[in-house]
Order: sequence, then C-alpha cells, then structure tokens
Amino acid sequence: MAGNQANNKSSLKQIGLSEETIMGLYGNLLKTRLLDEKLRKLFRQGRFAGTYFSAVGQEATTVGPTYGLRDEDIIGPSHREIGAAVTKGIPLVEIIAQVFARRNSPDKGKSHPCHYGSRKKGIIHPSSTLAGQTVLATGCAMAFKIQKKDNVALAFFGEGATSRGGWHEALNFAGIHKLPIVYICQNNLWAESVPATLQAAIEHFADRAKAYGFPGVTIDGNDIFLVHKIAADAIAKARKGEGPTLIECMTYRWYGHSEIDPANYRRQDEVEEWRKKDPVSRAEKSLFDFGLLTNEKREALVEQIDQEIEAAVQEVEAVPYSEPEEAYRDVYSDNFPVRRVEY
Amino acid sequence: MAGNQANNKSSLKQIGLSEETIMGLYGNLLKTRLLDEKLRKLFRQGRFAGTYFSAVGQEATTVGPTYGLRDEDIIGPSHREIGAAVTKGIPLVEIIAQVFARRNSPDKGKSHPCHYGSRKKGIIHPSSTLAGQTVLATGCAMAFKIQKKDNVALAFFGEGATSRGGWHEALNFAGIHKLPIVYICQNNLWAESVPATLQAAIEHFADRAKAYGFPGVTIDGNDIFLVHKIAADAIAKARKGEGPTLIECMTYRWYGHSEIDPANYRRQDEVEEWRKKDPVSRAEKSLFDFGLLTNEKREALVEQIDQEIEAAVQEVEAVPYSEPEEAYRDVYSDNFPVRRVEY
Amino acid sequence: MKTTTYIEAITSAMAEEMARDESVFLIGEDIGLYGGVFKATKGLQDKFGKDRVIDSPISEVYIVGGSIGAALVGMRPVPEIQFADFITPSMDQIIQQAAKIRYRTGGQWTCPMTIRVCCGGEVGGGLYHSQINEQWFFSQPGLIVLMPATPYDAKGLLKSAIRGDDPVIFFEHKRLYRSIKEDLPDEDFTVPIGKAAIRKEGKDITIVSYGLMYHKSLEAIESLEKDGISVELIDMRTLLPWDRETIFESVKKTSRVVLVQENSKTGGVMAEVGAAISEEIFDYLDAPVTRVCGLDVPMLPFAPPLEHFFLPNAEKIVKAVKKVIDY
Amino acid sequence: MKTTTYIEAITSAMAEEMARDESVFLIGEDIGLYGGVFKATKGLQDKFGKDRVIDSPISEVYIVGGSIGAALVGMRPVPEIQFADFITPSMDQIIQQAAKIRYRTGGQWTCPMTIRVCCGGEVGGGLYHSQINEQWFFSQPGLIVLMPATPYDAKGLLKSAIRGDDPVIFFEHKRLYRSIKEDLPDEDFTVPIGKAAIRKEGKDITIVSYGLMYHKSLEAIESLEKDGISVELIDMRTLLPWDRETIFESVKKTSRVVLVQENSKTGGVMAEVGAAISEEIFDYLDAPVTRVCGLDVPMLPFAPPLEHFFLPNAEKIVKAVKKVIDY
Ligand SMILES: Cc1ncc(C[n+]2csc(CCOP(=O)(O)OP(=O)(O)O)c2C)c(N)n1
Ligand SMILES: Cc1ncc(C[n+]2csc(CCOP(=O)(O)OP(=O)(O)O)c2C)c(N)n1
Ligand SMILES: [Mg+2]
Ligand SMILES: [Mg+2]
Repeated sequence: MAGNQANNKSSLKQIGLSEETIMGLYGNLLKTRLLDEKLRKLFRQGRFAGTYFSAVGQEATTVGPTYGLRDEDIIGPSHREIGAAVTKGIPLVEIIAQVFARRNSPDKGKSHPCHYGSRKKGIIHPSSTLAGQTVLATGCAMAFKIQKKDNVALAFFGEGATSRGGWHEALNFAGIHKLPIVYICQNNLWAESVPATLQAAIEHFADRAKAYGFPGVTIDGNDIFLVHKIAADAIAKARKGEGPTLIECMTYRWYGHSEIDPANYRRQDEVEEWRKKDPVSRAEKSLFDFGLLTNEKREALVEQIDQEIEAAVQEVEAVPYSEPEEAYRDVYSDNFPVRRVEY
Repeated sequence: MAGNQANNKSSLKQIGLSEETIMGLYGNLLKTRLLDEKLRKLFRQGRFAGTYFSAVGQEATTVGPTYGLRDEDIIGPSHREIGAAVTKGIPLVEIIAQVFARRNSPDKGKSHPCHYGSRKKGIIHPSSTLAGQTVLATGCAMAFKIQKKDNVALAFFGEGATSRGGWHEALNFAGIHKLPIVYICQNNLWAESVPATLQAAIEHFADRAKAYGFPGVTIDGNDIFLVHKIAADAIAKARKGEGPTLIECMTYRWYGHSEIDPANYRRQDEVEEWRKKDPVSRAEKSLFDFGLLTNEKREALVEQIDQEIEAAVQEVEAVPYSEPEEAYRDVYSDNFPVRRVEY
Repeated sequence: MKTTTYIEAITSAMAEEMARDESVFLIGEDIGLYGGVFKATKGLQDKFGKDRVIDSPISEVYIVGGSIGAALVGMRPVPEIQFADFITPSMDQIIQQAAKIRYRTGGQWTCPMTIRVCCGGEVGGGLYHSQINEQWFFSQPGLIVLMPATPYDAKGLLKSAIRGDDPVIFFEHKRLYRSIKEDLPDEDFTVPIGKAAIRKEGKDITIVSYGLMYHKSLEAIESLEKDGISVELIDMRTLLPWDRETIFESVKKTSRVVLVQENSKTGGVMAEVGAAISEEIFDYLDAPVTRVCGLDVPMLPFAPPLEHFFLPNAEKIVKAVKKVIDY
Repeated sequence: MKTTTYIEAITSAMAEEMARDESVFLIGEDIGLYGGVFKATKGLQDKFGKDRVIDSPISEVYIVGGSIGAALVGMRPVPEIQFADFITPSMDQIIQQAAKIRYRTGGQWTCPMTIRVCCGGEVGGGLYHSQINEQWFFSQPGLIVLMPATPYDAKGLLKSAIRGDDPVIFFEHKRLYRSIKEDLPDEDFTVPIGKAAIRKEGKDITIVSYGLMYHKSLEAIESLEKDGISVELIDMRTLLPWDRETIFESVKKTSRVVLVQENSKTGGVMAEVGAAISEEIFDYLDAPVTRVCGLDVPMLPFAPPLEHFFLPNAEKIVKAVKKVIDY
C-alpha cells in the first residue's frame, strides 16, 4: 500500500501537474462529456430547435487549454467548444438556455445553439463563418499588447478552417507583432465530409506556423494532461510577451458533423480505432493509476453532474422564448432604435 | 582570340542556356527597361492620365520566367509585369495604347495603365486587388488539369500580396491538386511604404510554400539567366503534372511605388546598393564576357528599340479616346444590353 | 413528364448540362462523395468523376476565384456556396473580378460562371444559415442574378445560366428544396433570363415577389380572393436585369402594387422596383407603392417566435394589400 | 477658427480623439511612417507611437477583423481601408461580425469601431480606385454609414463615430480631400449621427444628395436660380440610419424631388429614399421622384471621357430638375 502510494506520487510527479489541476481537468472533462451526450439526446428528442454539433471524442482539446485561464483572457471559439464554455465557467443554466434559445439565455435566443459565448467569462460568441473568431481573437491579443495587459487570447478551430484566407491573415499578423495568443487546431481528420487530405497537401497543420515565424507543434489531442501542459506552457510564453504558438491536437469526433449527419463517409474501423483513444477513459485510467479515483467515486461524480444537468435542463425548459418584439432590440446602441413596422 | 572564344563557349556552357535563349532574354530585358523608362518620362510630362508603376530594377523577375512560354500558357500578373507583357509578345502599340487608354487599346480605354493584359497572348488583365490574379491563375491551372492540357499558369505578385487571404487559399488548393502552376514572388523588400519586416515575421517568403506541401526557393532575382533557368525548370515540372513551385526572387524597385511617390521611406544607401545590382548591366556584363555583345552592338540595339517605342508612342498619341457611349459596352454579353439614360 | 421537387430540378439541370458539355464542372464544399449538405449534387461525382465534381477545402475565395480563372480558359464552372451567409468572403472575387473582367478588358475575357447559392429563411437557421444577400449582387452591373420559385424555373433558369456567357448568381431557396413539386417535361427546356412570370392575372392590384415570397403571396391571394380582390401576381425570377416591362405593364393596368421581399426592407431589391415604378409610371399609380419585407434587423434571429416575427407571411401581405386597396 | 481642408479636418479629428481617449488607435496600410497614401494620418505615428498607429500588412480581412476583436475588449479602433475598392475582402468581417455581434449576443458584446474608407470618382482612378460601395452597408442593419460633404461634417461626424458605441463605415470622398476648405471652430465639436443638413432652403423642389454629389448639386443650383427655380438642398450626411423626417418634411413642402447619387443607379441608396418617399408621402408628390445617378455599368471606366460620361454632374442635375419642374 505504502509502496503503491509512493508509486502514484512519483507518476503524479512525472506528469508534472498538481493534484488539484489533475482533478480540475478531469472534472471539467467529465462534465463536458456528460453535458454533450445529454444535449445530443435532447436534440434527438426534438426538445430544442436548430441543430447540434457534438464534440464528444475531442473534449480534451478544449478543456485542456482553457483550464486555468483568467476571466479576462479571451477565447475565440468555433462550433465544438462546449468544453471551453464549461471549463471557463459559464453556468450550466446559461449554456443550456442558449442551446434552447430561451428568454433567460443571455443572448435572448438570438444565437444558434452551440455558438457558446459569454462576455463575463470572456468567450466571444461565434458567427458561423469558420475561422471568424480566429481573426477576432487575434485582434483581442493586439489590444492586450496595446493596453500593456498580460491577458492572453486563445483561438480554437478545426483543421478545415485553416484553409480560410482570414485565418492566414490573422496568424501572419500575430507573428509579426508577437501577439499574446495561442492557436489551437483541432485536427479531427474531417471537415464535415471532407478528409484532411483534401484540405491541405501537408500531413500536419502545425507546419503552417512556419509561414508565420512562430512555433507549431503537433500533439496527441486526446491526452488531456499533455494538452493542458503544452497549452499552459504556450500560454505562459504568450503572457510574457514571447509570441504565439500553434498547437495542433490530433483528435476525432465520434459522431456526425452535426446530429443530422450519419457520417457514412467515414470507415467504421477508423471510428472504432479512435473510440479506443477516448480522452475521458484515458484520463480515468491515469487517475485510477494515481490513486486519485475509484469506481465508486467516479459513479458518485457522474451522478452528481447528471443531476446538475438535469436540474438545469428543467429550469430552462420552463422558460418561454423571448416575445417577438425582442427581435427589434440589440441592433444598435440605445441612440438608434429600430423603426417598428406595422401592416 | 581563339582562347578567348573557347573560354566564352565554356562559360556559355556553364550557364546552361543556348545562345538564342540568352540573346532572347537580353533583348526582352533591354526592351522592357527602355519602354519602362520611356513611360515614366511620358507620365511625368503629363502625356497620359492616371498613374504609372515602374518596374525598373526588377525586370529580370518577369522577363526570365515568361521567356519561352506558349501563347496558351496563362499569366496572372499584378502591377509591375510590363516585362511579362513585352516578353509574351503583346505588340508595343497595344501596350502603349492601353497605358494611354486610347480607342485602339484592346480594352478600349477601360482599364488602368499598367494593368497589362491580352487574351490572345494569355495574360489576364489585373484587377487592382492584390493577389487577385494569383487566385485566377490558379483557377486556370485547375482548368488545364481538368482539360488534360499540358499548359501551365504563372502567377506574379509582390511579397506584400502574400499577406492576403486569397493568396493562401489559392496556393493551398494548388498544393492539394498538384496543379500546373508556378508562383513568382517578387520580393522587393517594400510594399508601397511598408517594409517586408512588417509584412511577415519570416525573412524568406519562399518558406510559405511549406504550408502548402510544395517546394519554395529563394533566388537572386536580378540574375536573369538564373531566374530563367529556375523558372523554366519549375515550369517544365508543372507541365509534367508534378505540381507547383513557389519562387521568391529577391529584387528591388529603383523608383517610387508609383511615379507620384518620392519613396523617402527608404534609405538612400539601400537604393544605391541595389542599383549596383542592376539586372540589365549584369546581363550585359555576362554577354560581354561571352563575346555575344559589344558596346557598338548594344548601342545599335538601344537605338533600334528606342525608335520602335517612339514610333509606337506617336501612333498611339494620334488616336483619340473612345467616344463616351463606349461606357455602355462590354457590361454583359450581347443578350443583355445596358439601358441608356437620358436626362 | 416527371414529378420533380425543386432540388431534384436543380440536380437534373446540372446532370444534363454536364452530360451535354464537358466544360461544365462543379466545385464546392461537401459536394462530392457527400452529394452536398442538401444533396443537390447527389450522385454527380459518381457519374462524372472527381475532376468534374471537386470537393474543395473551406475556401470561399478560391471556390469562386478559381472558378473565374477556369472560366477564362474555356470552362463553365458551377461553384456552390453552401450557404448565402458564407458568400461574404467571396465578395472580392465576385465584385472585383467576375462582374468586371469583361468590362475592364473591353470584352476580351469573359466569365461564363454560375454560382449556386443556397439561401433563405423559415428553416430555423438563425443568423448564419438564413441569409440571402441578393441586394449586393443586384446593385452590381455585370452580374446576372436569378432566384427561381418553382421547379420548372429552377431547372430552366439554371440551364440558361450555365449555357450563357455572363457570370450568374443563382439563388436557391432552401425552404423550397423539398416543399414544392411540379411535373416537368422529359425533353430539354430552358427558361429565358430577364423575363418575369405573370403567375396569375388580376385587375385590382399587382403583387410582385420572388423566391419563397412568391409562395407566401400565393397563399395571401387565396384569402384575398375570398374578399373579392382580384390580384395579378408576378414572380420576378430574374432579379438582374429585372423585367421592368412586365412589371410596369401590370401596374399600369392595376394602378396599385405591393412588393414582397423576404430580406430586410432598407436597401433591398424592392426599393429599386418601387423607386423605378414611382419614377417611370407615376401617373398610373392610384396608391403608394407599398413594400412588405423582412424587418430592418440582422436577418434573422434564431428563436422560433423571433424568426416568425422577422419574416413576411400571408397575413402581413393580406393586410398590406387591403390597405393599398382601401387607399 | 482655422481654415481647414476636408482631409485636414479628418486628420485633426483623429488626433484630437486619440489625445482625448487612449483606447482610440489606428490600423491600416501605409498609415504610419508614410502618413497614408493621401496623408490623412500624417504625423500621427510620430505623435502617438507605433502601438497606436499600426502599419498593417496587406490584409483587409485582418485590418477590419482584428479591429473588431480589439473593440470587444475595450479599444476604439479606427481602421483605414485605403480605397473603397479594397473593402470587398473585409465584407465577411463587416457584415457577419461587426454588424451582428451586438445582436447575436443579446447586447453582451459591442463593437465601437470606425472604418475609414477613402472613396469616390472624378479623380481619374478608373475601375479600382473610384468605387464607393456604400449601398452594401446601407442595407445592413447594425451598421452606421456616414459620408460627410464638408470639412465641418467630416470632423464632427468622425468624432461622433469614434465616440459612439456602434460600428461605423465612414466614407471620405477623395475628390474632396483638398478641393474644399472651411473655417472650423477651435473648440471641440461634434455633428450628430442620423441628422441630414438642409444646406439651402427653397420652395419649388428638393434635391437630396451626399458626398461629392452635394457639391455638384450646389453647382446646379446656381444655374437653376438664374432661371428662377427655388431649390431646397439636403445633404444626407448620415446614410444609415437616414433622416427620413428631414427629407419627408422638405418634400412635403416642395412636392417635387430629385435624388442625386454618384454610384450606379440600380439598387443604390437613392432607390430606398425614392421608394420610401413614394410609399410614405405619396399624396404630397406632384411629380415622379427622379434620380440622377451614375450609369448602370461598373463604376467606373478609366479613360477621361468615359469617366465623365459615367458621373452625374451639374448639367445632368439641371436637366433633371427642369424636367421635374415642368412635369
Ligand atoms: C466560411 C464557412 N464556410 C462553410 C461553412 C460550413 N461548415 C460548417 S462546419 C464545416 C466543417 C468544419 O471543419 P473543421 O474546421 O475541420 O471543424 P470540425 O467541424 O471538424 O470541428 C463547414 C464546411 C461555414 N460554417 N463557414
Ligand atoms: C487588396 C488591396 N489592398 C491594397 C491595395 C493598395 N496597394 C497597391 S500596391 C500595394 C503594395 C504592394 O506591395 P507588393 O505586393 O509587395 O508589390 P510591389 O508594389 O512591391 O511590387 C498596395 C498596398 C491594393 N491594390 N489591393
Ligand atoms: Mg475537422
Ligand atoms: Mg513589394
């Protein structure tokens, strides 16, 4: 027993993260997974409108870099960043209210589900135009430099989004001015139905950093501890004014592009192979090894989170949509009210 | 004498180009230089409207790659490609008529001076939006691949234009599909008043090719023979279906961005240094060494070209502008005439 | 004759034109193996190969700009923009290149290209999957802008576009893809660009509309006729160059007109139609030219009641028509 | 009081706002050391440093998109687009981000940004150095669109824009940069957004215009008054949200109106103004709402006679006014 504990301690040391960090990462990872699976189910039951983009399978790529950020640090997300929303601390009820587009959502039901954002928590609600928030986040980093603040910005995007011109312009600018930003590419091998091999003639999108004069690195995106460490180092570096990093996280989405996509463009064995690399069970295996988790503890945790989620869903579903007149608000500042039309 | 000749032959051999090619390159280089200097003067005399972008100092970067192309090969130029227009064989009168925006210009006076183009000669008239023709030329290369033709496309752009998003999208696509295209970056260290160091955090723009999975190479852009050889090799490779190349030619513009720019953002010693690397005198020095040119021969050549240019200018200046009604033409195919307005 | 949905009409137009002319090819995101996110290109990569049905990277600049380049050297590209919301990155290529290359070269180079753009609301798409943005292209000389409302027109106009020698922005309304059907002839047919369709003759008032709004107007007419109002209904079909003659003739006859547009009101296509009517046939008007349009707020907010509130519908059209009739 | 050109008015507005508020910064091509291709930012980098006057790479997407990002976290960016012709690459950022971020977030994030856009013809600029493209932004709810015609308005509106909390497209007409001067007060002043200016009162007819066309209209009036026609002249100044009240009141009084716009006619700003007048004050009109505009061809061909033919001028305005008066 004592020997075992010593062993755990040493592997804990090896991993180079505090127990608190490890448990924090795991807690957010698990919460993200359970929330995501729940939302998938609710969508399939027709409980909310629009569509749903699941991030199941790639949660480590968002939870890992986000964990430990300050509120004033800014995230420019894309459409699979539920993990960033959870980890940066947007309350569950707000996340779910946004998905359900209810009156109690801070966006009043105007944004699309999965376009998670929060001013208070420093996440820019995405527009759907891919890599759009990469450009905006770079602009935030530019502002931090002008303001001489040591905040950082984090931009998330899929490998597909790196084909966009605006992405290039943003990274080029960040390189020139050594901006405090970290770029996280979630290479999940597919952009909707298009394989990464038709997205670029290079295997690793981290290589694109060479064109911008800052380092790029490709890592196992399903190892949450590794992702966190590499990202935390890059973030620390950025905070010190030493410039951007592009981190390519190799990962995989388990399900379709959105919940209406059967994803039959992918081979089943590819899916199976990647399911074996599940970031959640991998984290759990480590925690078991470290002696930080037991099956009972895990089940208790799952139950507690599920209850939280369930309670939040019930709270949200009881709230109606905004009244139609809400459509007229938030177009401009109060100086310029929109003209009402009557027929 | 005999020994000298043998020497010349061997240096000719060393250079790896036929006498005909060498003389052809030189002839086009000289013609480009003389035409460009003449047009500068004419603009300063107020003989034509708009503006003028001189390419003096960087002629080797356009003449070299263009020499030897077929009519069906396509060039997507930017604003300093007078050398491509001359070398691909647009008649002098047409080039000058376009600069003067006269009725006998094939564009009928609609395009800007320096936006040289010709359907017959396979040069796409540029829009001013930088790197625009890089995208179009890439599309031409895509067409050649679909058509199973062995034509190639050549795109010219400054180092500044590589910052544009469309440039990135085009090169990325060319890499994926191994298109028959060669990209020529004229790195003249300045984009209008902005130094290359504020354009990118890398020293050599050829490095950007790494992001697209094809080779990039940086060369002395003021050595016309070298430029031609490297480009010809890349063109041959592209023609064989072996994909694109990015060639960065280090060069310099002697004068302002346009003729109204005093260019006082540059240090005079930088200008002097580059003037010493004049591509024309360097070519001539080689030709003298090879015994292919004498001072007398050179003077005769200059005089002949000057006369040609003078004759063309006179021919053009005698032609009026298009009549105003011309403004209504070429908006659509004949199916859709533009409505005339009368007040 | 075959009963055909709006989207099947589009697919078959592409298939037939590709079979007819090998210079026709398609490029866009997810259009190949996947057959397009709405399945408009279903089966076409199997039939015509990967060279002619190209799955592009996420590069709207290149999808359009590369197509323009290909058009210059003999191809007839049919690029797809997956959602009209994502056409903004291509504006540079459409406006500065496609629309102007014939003009700036004195007719030397031409750009026979048809950009298919999936557009429109009432599908729960929210702010980024409901846009149309037709007004930007409508204001650009050098472009043709089409928006069919029926399967017959979708097929016939798409064929005319592909065969034509001008750059075309071809708007397909996603709400119509599977909601309307029509019997289409088996033989080849086209619909002429530049001609509006008088869908129904009437004498009291003219309604002009296009796309989904044509169908909303049809719905409105049912109720209006019960009230004894005789409506002449025009479907513009071609937005640029728009068919002034047909619209003017109709309004001269009825002296009253309501213009229905899905997009926000200010600066929309119907502003031009309204202004031109007032300018050119002023004396024939017995009542103000009246528009029924989307709200002047970003098109359109996501939550269902907000989306509904944003969009014109039969009820709003009926009210507007009655107001104009009673004027 | 100081005699000030239009461009000096712009430079001083920026200098004063930068001194007043350190969150104001500039970004654009050649704006730093060089002071801008028209020298609008001359001396500002010296005064405020390289952090607040940023020479950007040739990246119109980033110039605007990066500015939006900075605006989200407390800055007040004033990006410059060197020529309106090169705003097309930024459309995605302007339309999908700047115009909609307040809306899509229920007011959580705001975008206080002023994009300065150098625009307009009659400078021998040809197809790619003469464009305006104001109509695209005019049709986008969420944006403010300004175009001053005088040094006073240029300075006062630019200050209002920079101090405001909405994204602004601020059009500067390059033909006016050095061709007009005005005495400006030494003390701080602003001009309110959303208010048109009645530049001259009159009773027979209203002319509405903006930018360079305001000056062409002034020229026209000289000759019209000789013929005894009394013109009321309105300079819109703010295009979006446009000042319906002022324009409607004037037209109600004169019953006749000519709208003058530099850009191509179809789908332009004056289409909306014309349609709205016809729609809302129909009964007051004694003659058709008439537009004098650029030709419906790409704006604008290079050769001097073609440029001249394209553009509205005093002569064309005079003819149109007389036709409306004689109606
Ligand atoms: C500019 C733009 N073009 C197209 C789309 C449609 N679209 C949404 S997600 C997607 C694929 C994204 O792939 P990737 O960036 O790899 O992210 P992933 O979905 O794999 O996480 C596409 C094409 C879009 N949203 N924006
Ligand atoms: C999209 C766009 N932005 C800005 C400009 C204005 N402009 C014209 S040339 C130029 C500099 C070009 O630099 P570079 O690409 O290096 O070419 P060079 O002039 O040095 O040959 C700029 C900024 C333009 N034409 N297009
Ligand atoms: Mg992906
Ligand atoms: Mg340069």
